[in-house]
Amino acid sequence: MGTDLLLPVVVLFAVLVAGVYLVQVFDGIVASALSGIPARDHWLAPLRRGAWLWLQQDITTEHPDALNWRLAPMVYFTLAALGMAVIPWAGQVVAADLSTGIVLWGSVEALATVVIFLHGWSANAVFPLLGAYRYVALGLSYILISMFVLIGVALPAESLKITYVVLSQQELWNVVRQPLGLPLFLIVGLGIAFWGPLNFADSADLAGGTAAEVSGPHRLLWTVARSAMLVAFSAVAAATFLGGWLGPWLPGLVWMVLKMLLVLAALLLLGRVLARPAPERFLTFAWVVLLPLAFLDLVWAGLEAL
Amino acid sequence: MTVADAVFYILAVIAIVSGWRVFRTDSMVRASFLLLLSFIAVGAIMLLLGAEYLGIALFFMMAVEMMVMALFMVMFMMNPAGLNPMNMVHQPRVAIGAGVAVFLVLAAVALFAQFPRNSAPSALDPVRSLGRELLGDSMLIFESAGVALLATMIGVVVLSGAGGRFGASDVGSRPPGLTPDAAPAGPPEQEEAASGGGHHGH
Amino acid sequence: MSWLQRMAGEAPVPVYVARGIDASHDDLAALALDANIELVATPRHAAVLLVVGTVPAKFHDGLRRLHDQMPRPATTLWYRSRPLPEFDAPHTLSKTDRLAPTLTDLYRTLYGRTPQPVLLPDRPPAPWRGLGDYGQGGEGMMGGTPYGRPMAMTDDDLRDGLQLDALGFTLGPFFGPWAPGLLMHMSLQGDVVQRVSVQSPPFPQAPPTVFGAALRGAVPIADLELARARSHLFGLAHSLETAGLRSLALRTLAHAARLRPGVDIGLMRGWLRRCGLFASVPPGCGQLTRTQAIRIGGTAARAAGQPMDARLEDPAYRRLGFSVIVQDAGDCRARWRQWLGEIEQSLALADRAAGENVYTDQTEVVETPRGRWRRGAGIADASAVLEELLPGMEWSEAMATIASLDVAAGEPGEGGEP
Amino acid sequence: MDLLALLIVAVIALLMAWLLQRPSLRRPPLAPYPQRAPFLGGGTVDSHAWSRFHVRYYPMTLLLIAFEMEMMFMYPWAVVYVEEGIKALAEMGMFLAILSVGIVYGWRERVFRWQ
Repeated sequence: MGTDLLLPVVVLFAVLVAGVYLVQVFDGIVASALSGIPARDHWLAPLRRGAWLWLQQDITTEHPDALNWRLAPMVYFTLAALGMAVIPWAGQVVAADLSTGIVLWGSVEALATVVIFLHGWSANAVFPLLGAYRYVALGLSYILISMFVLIGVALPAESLKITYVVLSQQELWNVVRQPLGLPLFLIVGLGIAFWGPLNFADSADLAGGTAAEVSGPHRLLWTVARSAMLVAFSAVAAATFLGGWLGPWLPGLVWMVLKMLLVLAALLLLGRVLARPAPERFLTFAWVVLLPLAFLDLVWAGLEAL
Repeated sequence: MTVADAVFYILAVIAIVSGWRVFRTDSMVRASFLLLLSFIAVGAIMLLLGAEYLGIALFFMMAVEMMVMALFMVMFMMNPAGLNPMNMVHQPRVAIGAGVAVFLVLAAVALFAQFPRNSAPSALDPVRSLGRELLGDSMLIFESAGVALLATMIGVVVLSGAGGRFGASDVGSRPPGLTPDAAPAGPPEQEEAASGGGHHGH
Repeated sequence: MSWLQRMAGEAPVPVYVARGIDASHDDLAALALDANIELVATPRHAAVLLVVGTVPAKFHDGLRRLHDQMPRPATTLWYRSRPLPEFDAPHTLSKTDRLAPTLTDLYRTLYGRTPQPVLLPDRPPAPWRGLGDYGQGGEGMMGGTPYGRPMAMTDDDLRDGLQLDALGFTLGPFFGPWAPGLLMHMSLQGDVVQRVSVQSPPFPQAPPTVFGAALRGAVPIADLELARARSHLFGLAHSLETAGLRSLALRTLAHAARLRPGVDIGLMRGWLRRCGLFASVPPGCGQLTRTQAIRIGGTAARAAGQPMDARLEDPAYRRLGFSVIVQDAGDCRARWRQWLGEIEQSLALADRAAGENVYTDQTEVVETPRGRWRRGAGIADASAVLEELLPGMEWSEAMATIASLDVAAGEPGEGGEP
Repeated sequence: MDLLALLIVAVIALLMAWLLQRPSLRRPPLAPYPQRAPFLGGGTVDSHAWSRFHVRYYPMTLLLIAFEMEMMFMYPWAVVYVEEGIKALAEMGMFLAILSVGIVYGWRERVFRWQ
């Protein structure tokens, strides 16, 4: 029992920590490639920024909901870790091989909405509050799309267990078999980590939104937690659409990590080349265009599985 | 006592304490999410009981539901963050009496009833059997649930949609007065005043 | 100094800029393009407060507020600005080329110094301790000032009869997404702007010096048009930043920094279209009426179908074959398109004018990037238009609209007027 | 076993997140009032930000709850879909068709726009 439990948990946290660091590094590389401003050192930059935030004073607002103000980033980070707990890193290496892994990921998305709302609400300041309410509308809309898409991948696997979803892709990866799935799921990923064009919670027009009043270690944790959510999402996407650990020559874990990095790179690139739509516009788009597309994806997956 | 027992007792305490705090906090947002915490603890207990689907589905559903409830509670309540303390308890004596009575009945059931002792077969896959049930005996119930949910959706749209294909939904309706014989509440409607009409024609 | 502090000191300098009167766009653009500097959106994310230009006395308290809101350790640099009297040994600077290095030096040595204490009195905004039944400062449901602030009160809503609480606040004069000096009181229901009143208009912005020179005598049209293109590029960069595209905004600023006559910006037009800036706001967002458009003038008027352009009155421009570009929608998208179109036109004109060495032939009036400028007169402030335009808008649309409009008064800068 | 792993992951993650906030045993003194004032570019607020916030997506949230309730039936369905074959397809097709009527109706009544 000892090693069965220890190995996957160690792998999980190693991937999480390394992933968070790599998200920051990649994002810096993408940013300087796009803006044409060479940065000094991409690999040290996140550590330097982290050191600065770690040493900075942590200010609260005048009368915050102090408990939730502290708790929200912690829980957001924990949700990301829990989402990764159901991900198989290689054939047998999985922390919690729940028979309802896909549903667990769905509830991570739903709880993330609550936590992001709480983070904005508890500051008791105008911009965080606007960011929080804005996120709720969008966060709730992503959930349905994500459910449709993930039920689509569960059909050929005949199970909600992510290990079986990976195994069902032995002949053909879901990204080919269900061509609409991954693009839709990537939108969900940008959404729940409120990254780039779907950064509705911490947007520039709100001077940082829910993070506008946050400084010091608190901001460090919030940034880390957002990156962690992106990492967790990329793990789910790699397992459900890119065949997880399956692949020739290399060990399963290496394949899994490579696929995660691919998804991360795509997300980070998308995050910096697309403009943030007005939230209302995107809400309508999500329900009127994306939801029917997700429905279509499910029908496609269903017909294909029979 | 095994780890599972210890976890059960901790979860039970969390469920009860957070459920009680729902009524003792002044903030609507805190009240909603304390209730969510209580449900999460119950969901985790369901996981301990082996109901893997229902437990996690409870997290899922309750997260969304409590989030929406928080939106509405903040919108409806004066003083939603409880900046000024208030009493959230109404008719406490009756409530306490009813609560104690229900607790005693349930506790008696728990202590004295004979529960079957056969545990679930280890090969049972609850999700799969639930799926078979939906496609088998319970199909009619399942499809009726679909119709009921459709009715819910239409009701929601009719009641809460402010504008539709045929224009704003409050056109031609006037809210009742706040006191008997008082003028209708809400902003005066100009075209009605101009036509000299009161409530006729509605 | 610990190794952690040394490491933190190597990070790019997080700077919050408080822009005063005559804060130069070019200085700030150069700062944004510096790899060692990061301009941040709120003082909570900053380590250095950079005050640029003169801050009038009525805004000193606003500046103190910004200063106090910064997490410690933090410091302040006064660039071409007079420090507040509270500062004993202020860091001041007037040389442009030293700006980024000075900021970096200040930041590197941040941990050794004792931080400046807060400037405003350490008092709650309203007295509350010990008042009310529970000592929280309030009484009843909505009364009193619990924890030092009153509660939000009910107010009318533009959308429906539902009277929920309105959030009121004054925003500015150092709010990054707005023109410096603009101070507005806003009232919000949910995320919809209900009422706006301009408490103080933006600081007058001097048009680039070449436009002032054009009123004194003939200047090369190439210079004039390059300055115009650069100014419009700054506007586009600002809109991109508001839409969350910081990298592309910086790329636009980099374009502006190395603008030459005849440069083809087709590539830029391509990625501007693909990045979805135009699709980010609904059509009709921030649409100006005819009167409003004429009142603001310049590109905003041309984007609303008004062919107002002082260049038409210049024979030299006519000889170059100048014709006015107009859009008809008059909304945010049209203004962005207008900027883009005028940038292309200006670069083409500059190319032609540089080749033929054409000078302006009209010194009575000149078309600045902000609008028509007649000799002896300024360009009138049009910020009152925002009061009519913003109510009813959702917040992000309101911010996009503000970013697409230049409403500041234009005043002759140093040596602008004869 | 799986649940134990979940518990362990949650505890470790919470601990990591807590440590990342640089906790101190002594409660740090509150920052002075002017430092804690909300950021408004030098401006001030009239009131607490907590208020009866008038969101514009009420119908959307209610519709979502109904739809989500229905989606929870789909997870068990997905598991037995392949083995039940056409029957599952037909049944779920009917179920989703009923509910799509709700969505289409909502769309026609414009509830997916904010009001």
